[in-house]
Amino acid sequence: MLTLEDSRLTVDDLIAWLVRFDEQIVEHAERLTELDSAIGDADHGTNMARGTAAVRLRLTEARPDDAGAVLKSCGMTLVSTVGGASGSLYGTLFLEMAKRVGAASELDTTVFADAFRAGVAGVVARGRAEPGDKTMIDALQPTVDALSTAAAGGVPLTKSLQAAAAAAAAGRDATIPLVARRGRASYLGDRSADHLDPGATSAALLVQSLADSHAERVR
Amino acid sequence: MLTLEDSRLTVDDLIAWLVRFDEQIVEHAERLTELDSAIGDADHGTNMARGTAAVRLRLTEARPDDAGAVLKSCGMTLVSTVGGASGSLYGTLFLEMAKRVGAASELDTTVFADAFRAGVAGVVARGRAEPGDKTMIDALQPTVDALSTAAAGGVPLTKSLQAAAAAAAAGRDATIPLVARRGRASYLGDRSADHLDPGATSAALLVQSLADSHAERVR
Amino acid sequence: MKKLINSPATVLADALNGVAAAHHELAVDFANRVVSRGAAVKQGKVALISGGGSGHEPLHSGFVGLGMLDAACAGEVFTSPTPDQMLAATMTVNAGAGVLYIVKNYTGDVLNFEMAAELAEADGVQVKSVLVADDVAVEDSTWTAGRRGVGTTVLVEKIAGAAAEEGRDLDAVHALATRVSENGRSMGVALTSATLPAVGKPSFDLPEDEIEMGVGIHGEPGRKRVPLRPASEIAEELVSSILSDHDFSGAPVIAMLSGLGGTPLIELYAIYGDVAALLEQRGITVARALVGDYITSLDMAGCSLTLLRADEEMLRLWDAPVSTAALRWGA
Amino acid sequence: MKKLINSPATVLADALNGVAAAHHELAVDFANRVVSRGAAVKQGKVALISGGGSGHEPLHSGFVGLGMLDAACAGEVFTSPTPDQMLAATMTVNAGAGVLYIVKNYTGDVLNFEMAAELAEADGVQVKSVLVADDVAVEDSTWTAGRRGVGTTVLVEKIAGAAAEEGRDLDAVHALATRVSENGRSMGVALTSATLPAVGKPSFDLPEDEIEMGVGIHGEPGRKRVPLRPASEIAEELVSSILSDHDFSGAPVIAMLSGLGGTPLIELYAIYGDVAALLEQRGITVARALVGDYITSLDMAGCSLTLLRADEEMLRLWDAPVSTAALRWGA
Ligand SMILES: Nc1ncnc2c1ncn2[C@@H]1O[C@H](COP(=O)(O)OP(=O)(O)O)[C@@H](O)[C@H]1O
Ligand SMILES: Nc1ncnc2c1ncn2[C@@H]1O[C@H](COP(=O)(O)OP(=O)(O)O)[C@@H](O)[C@H]1O
Ligand SMILES: [Mg+2]
Ligand SMILES: [Mg+2]
Ligand SMILES: [Mg+2]
Ligand SMILES: [Mg+2]
Repeated sequence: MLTLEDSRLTVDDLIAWLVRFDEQIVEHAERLTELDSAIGDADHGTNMARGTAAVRLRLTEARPDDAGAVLKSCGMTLVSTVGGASGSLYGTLFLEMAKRVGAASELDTTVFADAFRAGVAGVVARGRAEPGDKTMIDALQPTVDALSTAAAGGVPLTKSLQAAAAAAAAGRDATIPLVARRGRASYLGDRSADHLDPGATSAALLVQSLADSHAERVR
Repeated sequence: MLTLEDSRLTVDDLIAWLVRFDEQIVEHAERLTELDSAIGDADHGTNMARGTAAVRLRLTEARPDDAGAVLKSCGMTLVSTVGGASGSLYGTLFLEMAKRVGAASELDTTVFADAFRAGVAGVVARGRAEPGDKTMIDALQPTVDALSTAAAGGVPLTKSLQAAAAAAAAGRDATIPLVARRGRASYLGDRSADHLDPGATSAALLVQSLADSHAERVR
Repeated sequence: MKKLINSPATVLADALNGVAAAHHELAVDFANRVVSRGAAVKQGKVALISGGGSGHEPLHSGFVGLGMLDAACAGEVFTSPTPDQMLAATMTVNAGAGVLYIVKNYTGDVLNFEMAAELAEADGVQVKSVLVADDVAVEDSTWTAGRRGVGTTVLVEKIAGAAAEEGRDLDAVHALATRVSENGRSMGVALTSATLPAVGKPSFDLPEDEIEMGVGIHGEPGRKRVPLRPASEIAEELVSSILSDHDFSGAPVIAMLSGLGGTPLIELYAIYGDVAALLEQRGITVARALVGDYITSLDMAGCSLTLLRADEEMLRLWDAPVSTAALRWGA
Repeated sequence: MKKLINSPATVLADALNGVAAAHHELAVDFANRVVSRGAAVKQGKVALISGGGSGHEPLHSGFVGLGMLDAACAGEVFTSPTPDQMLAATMTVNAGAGVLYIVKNYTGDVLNFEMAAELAEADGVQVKSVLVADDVAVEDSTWTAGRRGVGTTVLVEKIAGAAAEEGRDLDAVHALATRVSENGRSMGVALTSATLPAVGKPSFDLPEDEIEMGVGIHGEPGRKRVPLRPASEIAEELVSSILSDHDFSGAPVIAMLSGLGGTPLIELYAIYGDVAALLEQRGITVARALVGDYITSLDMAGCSLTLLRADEEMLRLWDAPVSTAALRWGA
């Protein structure tokens, strides 16, 4: 394996991220569905696995030329294969990121942090969820904040991503006591408390996949 | 309790018989339905219980004046309340007996044996079953034969009826190895073997009820 | 046992209540458990009556109305109705042109309709009966009660009903009904047992990984118990059992894939896709198809396939207007 | 898990195959999982599109045809379809007069239809959406996703479909659809859980002696879990929950009692009898009634009740001809 410079995400880094994300989703699909069966409709793992497999296939069949193209391909594929709430939301995350990075071929920490912020803003605009509503936002917003802090502090990319993954995981765990106010879990009212949110769980996997795949590639 | 003459069946004897039959059916309804669920459609106990309850109610509400009227009321009631194969067949048994005894107020062993033979002939004519087809006929035909033999031999009624009940029970048990050729059990082909026939079982109860109720009344 | 009923003893009365409440165009005789058309009888029209045990809904009350039955007699669950019910129905709908009884071949139904016919004829009503005995899962033999009557009943009711509506006489309607009956074949498969309200537990045990091929609509055991398998293989078994029993080649076929009561429509369509493909492979033309719950077995999961070797006349009558609770078109 | 399917992965494709095979009058776009009318679009007619997760059949594909939907998009089981599917449907049935999306209020459906509308409008097609959010089991609040959309959807599709067929413009059809949506209320009860093909076991555990009042059509838990009880008491709970949520007095009401997929018709009629009696007691006039499987939840046992406070116009449009796989009259 090449040792890459630990300051930017290349097209191959982004592809490696999404391949790793697919592996993680496959590994945790049953668990995600179980979480969704407790407070939703028992399909989150199946939905995500269908989507990430398609993303992986698409990206490995024809390697896009720039970072924006990777993210756009991912976003479009998620929108058209996942369905449900998570399909349009994860799709929006990537499509908004793609818009932000345009035809860049590499993304440094600042640009990536900025793009991720734009992506999450897109998810909020579409889904109208706020932090604390017990959704994927509860894992995504802390990620945005951690990435920004790291970028501002000049932290190396690997460390930034690890901090982001830790923030996402903490955000995910913090959904447990929450009462859902968006998505299907909100129908449960108070009974949605004491459960991990499935979307926050898959979002934490998304960020962890990036931290791990990048750490491996620069090792 | 009166001690009655042990040579004839009065209107009250016939009513006592049918009341006893109802008691026996209620007691064994679950078992009859279980037998029917093995080789039929799990309703024989329910069917018979609905019918005998109606017969009992009708006979106790307004006591018929003669033997024929008791038997006719019973037959009509069974036909209109039991349904299924057993409703028309048990109905026919009683309606044909009623035709034979007409307005008699008492039946001696010979007349009763003769009436019962006519009843069973009616059942055969309607259902087209032969002995050995694994139906109620397998309990009813031995009853006819036992009653005729007893009547020819001048056996007292109580004893005649006991012999008849024993013959019915033996006929019932003999259905176990048979392969059904009539009724719903015939759809099973060879798999109908090794089961007691529900209709033969209820028919044996019918004869036993008469033997028992009569024995009690003359005791 | 979990059912939307008030009690096992009242389930039939409760259901008839619901039928009356939902379908004001029908007349429900609660005492006799007869559902008939609410409209006045059309003098001179042959009247069609069917009936049987309850638990097979929409059969038969769901098929009462213009272009189909004139009356349906509802027996207790899985128990043939009684001759009085049939006689009451006969007297209600007889319009002077005679009455056709459509009888599924079960001993109870046959005997009770026979007694009813005797009573009706004694009262001066001309009665003919057509027997439906189309279940290929059962060996046919004159030494037994013969085959069970299942799905073809629906097709007989529709086609003979249209013929009666056209004004044909009793002999003609009876001849046509017989022709439909003789050219229809069915076979069913159960994934689970039905539970009778009065019994409270499943009529038979079917392990989680086995199915019953050739099951009857009263939970009568089928031809054989086999391991659970994909829809395409079940379809293959249903189709080949039916095709090896009767010649369906070179004629338009009417196909009905009916659920047994506990199986949802998505599954019925899933297996119908396989059935249709198999029929096409064997050169058989499905001219008309019905997919849904038409002849059921309480809450049993599974389905039955019925094929009718039709002809142009049957197709035309099939397409004729019908307006019943469960089958409705052109009217 | 016992189902008549080939595999969890193919159940939707298999079912669409079956729909195409059974209904030659429909066009099935397998790639996009869109079912549309086979007939050419009628220029100038407002097009109606609905869609949602599969597993609720006949909703929505069973309601495509004259007088009702122009197209239905089928998502994976219990999963909203995607914007591409909706866009493909839009391009197929747009006849120049605009398109109405009929959307059940679930986040996934709402978001995906929203994206589709944006894409369609970017392509120059005028789109309006009507949201159905009629499930009284869920607290209504602007702070949450609001109520689930259930049975009223069928009524919106029928009534708005008839209005579109009459040639009304998009604004008028949208206004009417909104009026229907706002005046419909539903509530369901589950006796058993559904089993998703991809999961293979029931979504929730429901003991043999308990039922879930106010359940959703995706196995979402309901308002409360209560002991199993007679149909009349369940009916009482459904009726009073709905009546206490909206005023149904003094207007003709359309009632729909739908099975959830695993409950047979005899039970639906049994409980409908109680529902009708309760409504009558409270002075409410049921002008039209539907009893059967119209909006289901895979193999779940149970039912849902939908009441629509209608008016003369809605009744007239309700009675207008409709010719779809699952609802057919007058045509
Ligand atoms: N409005 C929303 N904003 C952000 N995330 C949401 C919203 N609604 C739902 N989600 C997320 O989507 C997840 C569910 O996704 P999934 O099960 O795939 O879709 P569906 O709920 O349509 O079945 C939830 O756990 C939650 O994290
Ligand atoms: N053709 C027949 N002749 C005589 N008895 C018959 C005939 N067919 C069925 N039976 C009897 O009827 C019994 C079944 O009765 P029942 O269960 O009440 O009716 P069904 O079979 O219609 O459900 C059988 O066990 C058998 O003894
Ligand atoms: Mg979900
Ligand atoms: Mg029986
Ligand atoms: Mg029976
Ligand atoms: Mg979903």
